[in-house]
Amino acid sequence: MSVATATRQESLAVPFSPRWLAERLSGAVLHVVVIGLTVAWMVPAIGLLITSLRLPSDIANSGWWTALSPPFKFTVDNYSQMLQASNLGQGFFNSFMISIPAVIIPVTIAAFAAYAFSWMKFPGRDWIFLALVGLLAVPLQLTFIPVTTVFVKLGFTPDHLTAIGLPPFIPLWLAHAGYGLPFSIYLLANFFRALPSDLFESAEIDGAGMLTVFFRIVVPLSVPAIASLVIFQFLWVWNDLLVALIYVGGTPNVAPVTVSLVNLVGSYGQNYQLLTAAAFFSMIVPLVVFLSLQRYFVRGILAGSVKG
Amino acid sequence: MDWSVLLTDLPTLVAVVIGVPAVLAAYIVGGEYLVRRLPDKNRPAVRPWIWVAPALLLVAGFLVLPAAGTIVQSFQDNRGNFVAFTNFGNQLGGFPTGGAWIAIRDNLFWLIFYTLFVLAFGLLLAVLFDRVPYEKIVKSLIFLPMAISSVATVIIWKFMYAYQPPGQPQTGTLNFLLSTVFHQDPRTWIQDTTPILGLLPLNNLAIIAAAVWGIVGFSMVILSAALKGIPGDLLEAARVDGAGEITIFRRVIFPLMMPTVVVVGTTLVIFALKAFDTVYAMTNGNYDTDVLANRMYKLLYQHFPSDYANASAVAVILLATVIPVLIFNLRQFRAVEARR
Amino acid sequence: MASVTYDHVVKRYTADVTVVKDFNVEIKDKEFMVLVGPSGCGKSTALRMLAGLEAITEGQIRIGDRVVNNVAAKDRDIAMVFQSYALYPHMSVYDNMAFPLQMQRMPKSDIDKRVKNASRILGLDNFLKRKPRALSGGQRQRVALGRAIVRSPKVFLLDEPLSNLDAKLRGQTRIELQKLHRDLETTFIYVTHDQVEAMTMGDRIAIMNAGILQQVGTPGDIYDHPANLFVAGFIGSPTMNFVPVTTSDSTAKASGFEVKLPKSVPAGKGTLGFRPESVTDRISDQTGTLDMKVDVVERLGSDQFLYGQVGSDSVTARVDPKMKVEPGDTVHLGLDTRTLHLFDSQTEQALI
Amino acid sequence: MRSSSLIRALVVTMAAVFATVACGGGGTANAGSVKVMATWTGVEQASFMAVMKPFTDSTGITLQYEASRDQDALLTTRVAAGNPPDLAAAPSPTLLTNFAKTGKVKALNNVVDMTALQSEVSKTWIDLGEPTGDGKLYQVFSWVALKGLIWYDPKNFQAKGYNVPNSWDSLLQLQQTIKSGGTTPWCIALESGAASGWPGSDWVKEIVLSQSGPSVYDNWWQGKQKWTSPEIKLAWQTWGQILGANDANVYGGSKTMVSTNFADGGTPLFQNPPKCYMHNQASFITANFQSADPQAVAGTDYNFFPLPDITSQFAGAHVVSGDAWSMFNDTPQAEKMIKYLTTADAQAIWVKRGGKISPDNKVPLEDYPDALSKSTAQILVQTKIGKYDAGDLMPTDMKNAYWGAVLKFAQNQGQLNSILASLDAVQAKAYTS
Repeated sequence: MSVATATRQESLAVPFSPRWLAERLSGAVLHVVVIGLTVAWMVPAIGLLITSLRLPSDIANSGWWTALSPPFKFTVDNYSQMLQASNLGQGFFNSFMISIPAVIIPVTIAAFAAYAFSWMKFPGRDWIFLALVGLLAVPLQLTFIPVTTVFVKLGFTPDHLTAIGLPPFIPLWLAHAGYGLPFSIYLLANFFRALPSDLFESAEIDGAGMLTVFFRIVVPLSVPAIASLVIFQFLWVWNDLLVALIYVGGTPNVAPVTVSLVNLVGSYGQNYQLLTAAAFFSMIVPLVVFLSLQRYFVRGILAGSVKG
Repeated sequence: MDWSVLLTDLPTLVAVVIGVPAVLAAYIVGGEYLVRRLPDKNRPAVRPWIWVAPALLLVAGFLVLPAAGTIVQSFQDNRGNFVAFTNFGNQLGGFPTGGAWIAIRDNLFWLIFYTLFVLAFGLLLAVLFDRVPYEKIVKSLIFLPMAISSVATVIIWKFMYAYQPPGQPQTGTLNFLLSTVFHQDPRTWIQDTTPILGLLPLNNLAIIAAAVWGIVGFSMVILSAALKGIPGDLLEAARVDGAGEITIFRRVIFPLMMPTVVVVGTTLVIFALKAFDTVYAMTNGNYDTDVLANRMYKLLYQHFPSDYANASAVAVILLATVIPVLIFNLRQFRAVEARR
Repeated sequence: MASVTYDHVVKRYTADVTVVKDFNVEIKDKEFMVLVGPSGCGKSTALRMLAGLEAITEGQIRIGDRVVNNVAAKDRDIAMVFQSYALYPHMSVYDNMAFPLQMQRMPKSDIDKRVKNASRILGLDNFLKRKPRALSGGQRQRVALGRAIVRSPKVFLLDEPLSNLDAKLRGQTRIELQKLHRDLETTFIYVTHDQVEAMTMGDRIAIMNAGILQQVGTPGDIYDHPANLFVAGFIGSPTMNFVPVTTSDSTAKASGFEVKLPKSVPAGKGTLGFRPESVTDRISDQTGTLDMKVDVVERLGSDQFLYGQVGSDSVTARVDPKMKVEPGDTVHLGLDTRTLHLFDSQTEQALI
Repeated sequence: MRSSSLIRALVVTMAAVFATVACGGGGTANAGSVKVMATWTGVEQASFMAVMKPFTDSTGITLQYEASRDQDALLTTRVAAGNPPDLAAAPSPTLLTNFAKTGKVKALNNVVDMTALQSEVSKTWIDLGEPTGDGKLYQVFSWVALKGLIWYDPKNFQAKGYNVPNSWDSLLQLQQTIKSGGTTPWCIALESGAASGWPGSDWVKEIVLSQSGPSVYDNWWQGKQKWTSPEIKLAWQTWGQILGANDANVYGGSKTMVSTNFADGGTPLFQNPPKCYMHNQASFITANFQSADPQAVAGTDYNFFPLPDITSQFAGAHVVSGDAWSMFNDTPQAEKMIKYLTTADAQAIWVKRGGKISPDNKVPLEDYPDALSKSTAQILVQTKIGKYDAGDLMPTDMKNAYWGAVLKFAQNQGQLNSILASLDAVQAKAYTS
């Protein structure tokens, strides 16, 4: 699309005319700015990447950029040490078992609720919605003790759940869902609300029930919003440490991979260079999720529906 | 790696892959089935509650009840005796440096600069990237920091801010640039409280910058999605009409993105109010960088025995600051409603 | 049998916001009824109540003999074409048209037959696999129509379906719609703010203003015998001339002329209305006369309109295109007394 | 029609799920298990596992070990929620003492062999384990660390002809000699994220103990000795002598001090040329030296001398710290385990792996892997006046203010009076609750 625009603009200007030159230049400036900003933004991450490939003694004594000039002393020691650490496989498995439901549950429930908040009328709707947004501000640390107290009373502890044959992660799924819902509902409701009302009325006349409208119209049309929500919720859950420790604990059979990786470092900060490697390692999964969902951020998903 | 875990954890796997989606689908299909059995007249009254019930229940359990408990606790001492505003007095007395005032001041810095930077960068990047053919690549790169856990983010920024005495080879990226490119003495970014532009202490700025770096991908992705929602022909039309790119942004793109900007802005304001991770890991509030959430955390978990009373008062102050944001949202909400 | 009856229908949002007031209309089976009025007059609300998209506050709406007040939209056997078309952007043309039939759980083969049939009627055969965004405005409009046609409803509701099209396409589609109405032999209820559409398409027209039904009748009827000042001013282009007059017996005296009325009326004040085509350069015993100072001359080839002042009143006249007039001239014109309208200055109702 | 088939499909899957999970419920080993929470991660975790292996092998009890450096939040939450681990080890007794005072942990008097304990472990540790003062033992110490060790690079000392100082005066003299040689004598690193300042607080408490003796020290952490009192003020001033005017004795001055992480604090000792010659840190720091340079040899590449005595009357006084254990649930398995942990045999396992010192005098000095750790252990065993880290014994508010004061003092020694005055203000409140 941008290509088409560019050619059209060029055709308006005579080659080598001042206007042509100006347009060419602004194109070049755009690329310089875009690439410049991206590179600048990447500097800390590049620094981390290079640091992860250096020896601990070098890390402490010189900046990461010195590694870019000879003599090159790159090493994958940090990575191999990290990978040898026990329980990484179990950690990954646990992380997936935690993250998948901890994304599906809040996103689905939030979509139900957001649909109701944006397209159904009920008493107190706006106030409940506002209260939900306000709850975004509740510091999670505040909720740990009251919620776990109730969970322990209900037998919602990993041990007890395992003993009765249920997944030990249930409390954590619910916790991530509860904490993620305000944002999820807020984001989705704002998107749903912007859908053209004619579509809903048309579907109503066509005889579509609420479920059909929801699953066949609202959800397909909200794919970009849902995709971004899935990405964020996944990231937050995948990178979470504290909530997991609180609700299922850090024992290897239930701990997510973040716990295994953070615990590579000794309690006095020994071997902290392993964390640099771990950071890249644990980044792979969220990045794959992002890249695979990126294709849903398409332009003009609503084009052709209601504009003339 | 030991893949035999896959076998021992089979029940979990089954529950995750089949059980969870099944329960969710069964709920909504079953709920709708029940609604349809009601007389026509009652359906519109009952249906919304079926759709919002799971969300409200979860939110009530995890957020509302603890928050309500906190509000009650904020008027009590640690033994549960009513003490009226004593806790708030502790936190709000001693202006401008006593009680929670440093934290309130710093939260204000966060509120302004974090929100502004993240919104402005996110918008700028979304708009710029929209015009280049390699959009997906640059977007992924900018998004990358989001995928890095906050523990690692702090490590990265400690590398960025590392300090060695003047004259020594610098190990921190920023001090390296400062000394080699600008020929200035290195600075202790995280400890230096020199105000920038007479207002924002350098170390607060440094901590905020690290947090901004980690979250810009968030605003960029959402704003970019909103940008893509603007019909292309609208922009083409404006271009054909001879509008410059800046005019198009100001008069066409920005107004159409406004609702999304409000959503992202609101979320960021609340993130700023809740700021914790970066401050906790970088300074734990030392050098006048404290924020409310960190102060609350210290009172709860680094104080033996836990000082629930004062922690609750801090939390209530934090919650109260959200109210203006909510009022703004309500107006926005009603405006959208009225327009359709 | 699919007549539609509005029986004392009221739509009230809040105690003091009533958008449709005591609305009574009977639309006959197979009739093409146009609801026309300025925007915000309640015509769309009236249509949406019939569609089942808005609740009816008071009164009854019947389709045939069935009271539909509490019938769900989908069960009213109606189809609606929206101003925006409301196409499902993520579905192909085929799926858009098939959607309502799928909702009725119609067998696939029947759906296919109906969609194919509708697309043939509308000339959409070659676009069935496309998404709406790959269609032109006119094609989208036809898909919207197709989605209504496939259901073979008892009543077609069309809410300003032409307003998103350009002028030329609008003219064409107007004719196509009339043809469609003839072919389908179904009741059409058509909402528009455009009086030209109303006059050209409707078997009958219902004119609404401020939530109140002003007049129902055939286009000719309404044109010749507007029930009140609003209808008279709304229908016809250029609009009717309105001149304040003082009446006594059967003469009406305006600021610049005096004219004899076809029948006598009580003495008092009123508004005299006459269409531009009643003011011509032909003077006969059927006409009164007036002198007009011309401000603007508009030559349209087949017609020539003069805009000017008669006394202190603005008047539009339609004269022979061959008549030579320049702005600034004063011309002597005839006023056909057979087509005069007189409206009560208080009630605005037609007296003549 | 469509939705009903959907419902049927769902019912079938749900049934399958419950059938699967019902069959899959895992059973625990017959001997039971112990849930343990501690802060040991990385290499330390491996060492702890090695310690526990003989126990789990012989008893069949399984160990559910949970390691986290967010222990404060985690343990506080678990205990408050009524779901504590069976046993917890903490690097300082503050948190556990709080639980002892609120009755959340079980007394160990009838669990461990008290007679053996009293004969094998110095009274310091047993007193510390009885924080409620009613003779009930709530904590036992498995491994300990010695504070106040001055680390140096022997090769550098040799090259310059510096001798290890054996008195406070000779330390000050050495400091002067190094300074006149054009190098800063000291490396000090105060940054420690959430706990910044503590390494400097070590200096002050070591000075207090060595200068004014154990009773001042005890009164001080108990809140009975004012910060503005001459003894405490003198200790800060003495530290100020070490730092030098404007921190001139410290590599990089105050800026480097406050911005360098304690884990990297010793790094400049080993640079070529060295940026400093001495670094005060507890015995654990060898692990960091070793992880920064795996080839380094203890005793040759790095060595230590104890901070010299200041007042001869209190010679041989040392500040110590240790890993405290408490028991939250008195299951037979937990009792067995804590009993095991108090044995010399168990403690010796980690001692042999390096990085820890045992408080138990039955752990033979030969078990220490190198001469350096052996001499650390020796000092500890011979310690006449062993006092636990005062900061860890103070109330939280006091401790935090103490650490904060260290940072302020390091940046501006001239403010000492106002810093101490504000510490007094905190002291007046912190001990009441």
